[in-house]
Amino acid sequence: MTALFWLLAFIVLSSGVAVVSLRSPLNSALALALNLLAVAGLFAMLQAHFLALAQVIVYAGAIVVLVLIALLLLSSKIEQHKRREDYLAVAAIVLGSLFLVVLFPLLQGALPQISANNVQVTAGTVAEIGRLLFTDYVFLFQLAGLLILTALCGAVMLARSRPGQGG
Amino acid sequence: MSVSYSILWPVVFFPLLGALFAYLVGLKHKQLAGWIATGASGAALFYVAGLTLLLPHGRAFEQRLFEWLAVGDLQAALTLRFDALGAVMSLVVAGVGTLIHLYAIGYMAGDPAAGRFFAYLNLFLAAMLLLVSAANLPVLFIGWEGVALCSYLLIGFWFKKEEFAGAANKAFIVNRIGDACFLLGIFLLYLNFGTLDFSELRLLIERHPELSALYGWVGICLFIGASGKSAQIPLFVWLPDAMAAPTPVSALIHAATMVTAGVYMMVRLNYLYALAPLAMLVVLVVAVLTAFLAATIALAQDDIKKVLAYSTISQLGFMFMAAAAGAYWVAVFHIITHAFFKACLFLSAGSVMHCGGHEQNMRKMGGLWRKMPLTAMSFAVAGLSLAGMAPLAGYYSKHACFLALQSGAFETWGRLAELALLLAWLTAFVTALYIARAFSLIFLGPAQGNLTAHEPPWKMNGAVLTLAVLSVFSGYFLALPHALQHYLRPLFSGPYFNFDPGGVLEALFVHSWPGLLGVLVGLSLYLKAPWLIERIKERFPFTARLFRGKYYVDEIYALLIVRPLERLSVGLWRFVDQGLIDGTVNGGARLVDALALVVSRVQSGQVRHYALFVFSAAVLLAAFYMVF
Amino acid sequence: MIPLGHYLILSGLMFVVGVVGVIVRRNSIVVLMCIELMLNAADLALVALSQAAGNLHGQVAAFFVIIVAAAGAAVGLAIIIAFFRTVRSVETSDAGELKG
Amino acid sequence: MNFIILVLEVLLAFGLALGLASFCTWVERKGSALIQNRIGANRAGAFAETNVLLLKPFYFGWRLLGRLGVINTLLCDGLKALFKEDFVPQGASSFLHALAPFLAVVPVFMAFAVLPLAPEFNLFGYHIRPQAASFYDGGVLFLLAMGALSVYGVLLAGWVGNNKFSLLGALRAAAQMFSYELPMGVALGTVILVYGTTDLYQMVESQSGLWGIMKSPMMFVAGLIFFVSGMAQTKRVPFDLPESEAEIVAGYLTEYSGMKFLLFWLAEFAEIALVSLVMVLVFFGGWHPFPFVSLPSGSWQAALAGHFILLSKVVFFCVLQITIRWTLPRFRYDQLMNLSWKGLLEVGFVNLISAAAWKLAA
Repeated sequence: MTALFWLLAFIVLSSGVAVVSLRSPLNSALALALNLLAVAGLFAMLQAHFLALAQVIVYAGAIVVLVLIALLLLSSKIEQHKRREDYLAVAAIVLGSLFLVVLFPLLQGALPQISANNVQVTAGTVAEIGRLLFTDYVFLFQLAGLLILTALCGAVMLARSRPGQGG
Repeated sequence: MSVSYSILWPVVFFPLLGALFAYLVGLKHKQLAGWIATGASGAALFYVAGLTLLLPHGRAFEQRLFEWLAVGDLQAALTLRFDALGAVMSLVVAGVGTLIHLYAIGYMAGDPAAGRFFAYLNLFLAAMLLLVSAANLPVLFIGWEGVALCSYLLIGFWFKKEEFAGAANKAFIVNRIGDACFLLGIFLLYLNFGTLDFSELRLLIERHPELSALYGWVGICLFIGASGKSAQIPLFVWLPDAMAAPTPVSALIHAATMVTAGVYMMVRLNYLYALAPLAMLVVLVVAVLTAFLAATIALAQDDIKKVLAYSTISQLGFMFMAAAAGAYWVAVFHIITHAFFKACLFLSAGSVMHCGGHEQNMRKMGGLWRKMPLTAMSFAVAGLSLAGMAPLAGYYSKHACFLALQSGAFETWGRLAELALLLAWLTAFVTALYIARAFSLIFLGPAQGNLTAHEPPWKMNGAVLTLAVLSVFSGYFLALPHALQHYLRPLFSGPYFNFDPGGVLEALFVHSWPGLLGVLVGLSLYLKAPWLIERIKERFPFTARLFRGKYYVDEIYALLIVRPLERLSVGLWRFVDQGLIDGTVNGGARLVDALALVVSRVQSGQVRHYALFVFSAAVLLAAFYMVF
Repeated sequence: MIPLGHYLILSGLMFVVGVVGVIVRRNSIVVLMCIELMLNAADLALVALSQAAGNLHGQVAAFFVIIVAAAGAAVGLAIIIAFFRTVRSVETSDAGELKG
Repeated sequence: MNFIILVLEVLLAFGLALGLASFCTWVERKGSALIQNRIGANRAGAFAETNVLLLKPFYFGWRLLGRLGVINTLLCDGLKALFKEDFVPQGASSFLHALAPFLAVVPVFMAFAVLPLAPEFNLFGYHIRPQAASFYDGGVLFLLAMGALSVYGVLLAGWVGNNKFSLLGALRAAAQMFSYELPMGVALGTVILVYGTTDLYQMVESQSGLWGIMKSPMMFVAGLIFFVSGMAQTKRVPFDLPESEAEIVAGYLTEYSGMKFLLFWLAEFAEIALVSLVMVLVFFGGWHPFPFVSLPSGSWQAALAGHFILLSKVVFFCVLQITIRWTLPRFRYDQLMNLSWKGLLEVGFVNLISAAAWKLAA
């Protein structure tokens, strides 16, 4: 179990870094997919079975594929221009480290040390999550459906090619 | 006293829904919008009728919809109450409203904005139904304002004509003046009793009869509000101008429903007025004067709708007269009969205009009797009813008014009441005179000009004829001792005016003399002896001019109020607004502009920089919370 | 058994990687991906904490995050495509039209 | 020991996928010949001879297989593909070029892991459920997840093809798979609703009386939608727009040859088998031989019989799909899209709602 965690953590981090650092956006997208799958694995380790599946179906199966399609659509027309702004990268990395350093006590020590997967009762099975979604969170759930619908319409309206415009 | 059920919301909800659908559907299907609106209004009518049948005598249904205002101690819930008075009023509003909707389908056929029109009509109906089913003053005030808003929208319906838009503005502004006083009255009541619920107010007021002076002031304030809505002196000027609206609107708003809101309010608060003789006196004087003056103005108007408008004002005076005499139910009675015959008059006038090439000047009509017999007959019947001819509806209610003045007012005010009665009789005579004049100018006599007229479509005629039948028979049946006066009895405490209509023959030959006389004189004058009128005009040029010029009230207002206000506004605009306020605002803007020039350097247009800023802020915040 | 802290630190690292990506990268599609990375980090923290707390509310929250991310990605990509139509570029540095 | 059982089960699932894919390949070759009134592959091995007496009976079998075309399709084709030149187009990453076929195959094969193949049984004191991932109860959702993942291979293949035909094919394929995943998801949602579980094993168990498809009219419709969208997911005629040779050469497969091409091919046939298997498990009674005739769980004999009953049904659906593929002409692209977005999806939603109503009423 521990080994699996370290393996997944390694994949998560390295693919995350790859997303940021790879030159080609397509490679970034593939790295992101790998990252998401690894996170899904972590979810499964945390007994969040439904969430792991949702992660694969929604994130890996839909969002990243959407990104890929957008890349394929646009890739032939994108020209890369090289304008380096290294100071930004340095600032970002410094800030990021600072962030981690600042939060480290919170992440590591301040919270009670509970072993993260010792509670079997709360396995996030489809049935359990479904029960919660349709009782306590039913209003939010409906709202989320509405949000998706709105986003769908918005996306269609935005991306629709209008006459008089190339695409 | 009242039973709580959740059955009242559809009363208001039907027309509201109708308004929504009529507007949406009306965007595409003009004709359908009318039918939807009529259906919604009819549904409301049936619902109200059902409720009325269910309502036990002397009880009320009540429904608390939701908490509307809760400020400090003021708890104004949106509560509806449906009692006998509400039932009668809603029936009239919804009934006449439905007929007018039906009529309007024919009248508005071909108008490009018919959907909007019907939406407004339904909205108006909803507001009026809310007004009459309100359980407390704030809710009544919502309906009150809603009615004003809808009348504004409808008067200005053809807003492309500047004149019409001006009329709409006038109606709205004049109503606001009244509403200010109305609100003042409400505030006074709340200040002293801490509640605005009608039944609670009734209990409290009847427990404290010693606060008569307060009631007087409250009553006067409320009456000024009512005089705005119900077009009494001094706020009646908007009503004649409001004839810019399409004729069905005139019928609905300015004859049958909206203008009765003031009277309704007074009847609703009868317990207050009963303890405020001062207010009653004011009401009586204003009402009698209004009735008489409006009737005389109507005598000299050429525009068919203006005649009817002034007639409405005059008849509203009768209603207030009855209320001021303490015979509140008679006021309601006159509201009902007046709604029928005045709506009928308006609608037949509308038919004349609609089918006669949109001519409104009566002098250019004439001889239409042959071309549109049904319309002429309806107009004649309703006109006779208005004139107070027995045994038509108008006779009964008007006769009841006279009797109420005689019996109620004499005890209180003596000679003054005598004068009032005299003026009232005179008014009744003039009423008959001007309606006879209108009828003879329009339908009888030689044809002036070349009007091509024909009978309107069945939708219009159906509504007109129904109203004509109602304005014939409704009076007799409502006047029966066990009808209206028994039904409304539980609403009023104190001495009650009992009305015995008596026999028909007696009514015809003894009591309806002012109407009979007026009609006879009018017909003979205008048909047989027009020269006599000219002579009279020559003899009394000043009076004739005064009548024709509507006593120059508009001009006086313009001189006394509007002009000075305008000058003050211009001054304020020049010096305060442009100089002081704009100067401050622009100076502030310039300051910000100068500062922004410096700060805007940060705004590089690069999302990445912004992200960096955001994240730095996040790190700072995190550090802050971790440290402290 | 893996302590909760491990998950949280992993999540924090992932988040920082995403932030750095958002700041450093110019390609708006990659920026979008980095935002997804950050959201995922948050998800991971939520799920781990939910597990530690012994109930499922955190997982439900994470589920909603996924839904919102999906909506965001759809609209975001549509915006990027619309942007590309007008500017012929997907670089965020070319979106400076409204700068002060 | 449990680990050994697990390994055996995984191997069984894997073998099933491979075997069914191979079987489908053979049916494709010979079945198409049958449909087109040809003879089809019947040469390789058909004339093999030996002088060794002991081997003679085997050679009889060998020749029979040769006549039937099995050797041709399974052995010769594979060998040929193995020895072909592995061609990577210019300017493409050879790593991604190699990755794409794997990404196409792996999710399909992984999906086999959650499929139960026979009733549980006890053997040597061990309780065994013939299902590789028997501990897992999110079966149907897992299938959907794997279906979602299988887009990657295609997209990547189109990308590394580095030409417009490949790209077009990939875009078409992605759009098509997206479009048909929705009705499939809705149909499976109906299924989950009706059975009240996402576990495939329990679904089969509850079909011991009526088969799934007979449970309600909605299940029938759901089965139909699932079958159609499943066939569309395999991207074969009549849904083979992504690789329609008359328009875009071979779509995303244009730049693939040899073993990599064969992997795509394998994925395609494994997908056929997968669709058939899910179809049988969810709608057609699984390992129960007939409606109202159920297979008891517990004994290994029953489990063995269950495998064969299941397989025979699956074979039927495989053959059915291949027959359809060789019977119908290709859709136009707009027809393809309309079928999903304006047909199946709406019907699916109405169906789902009616199923819910049915369940409420029952």
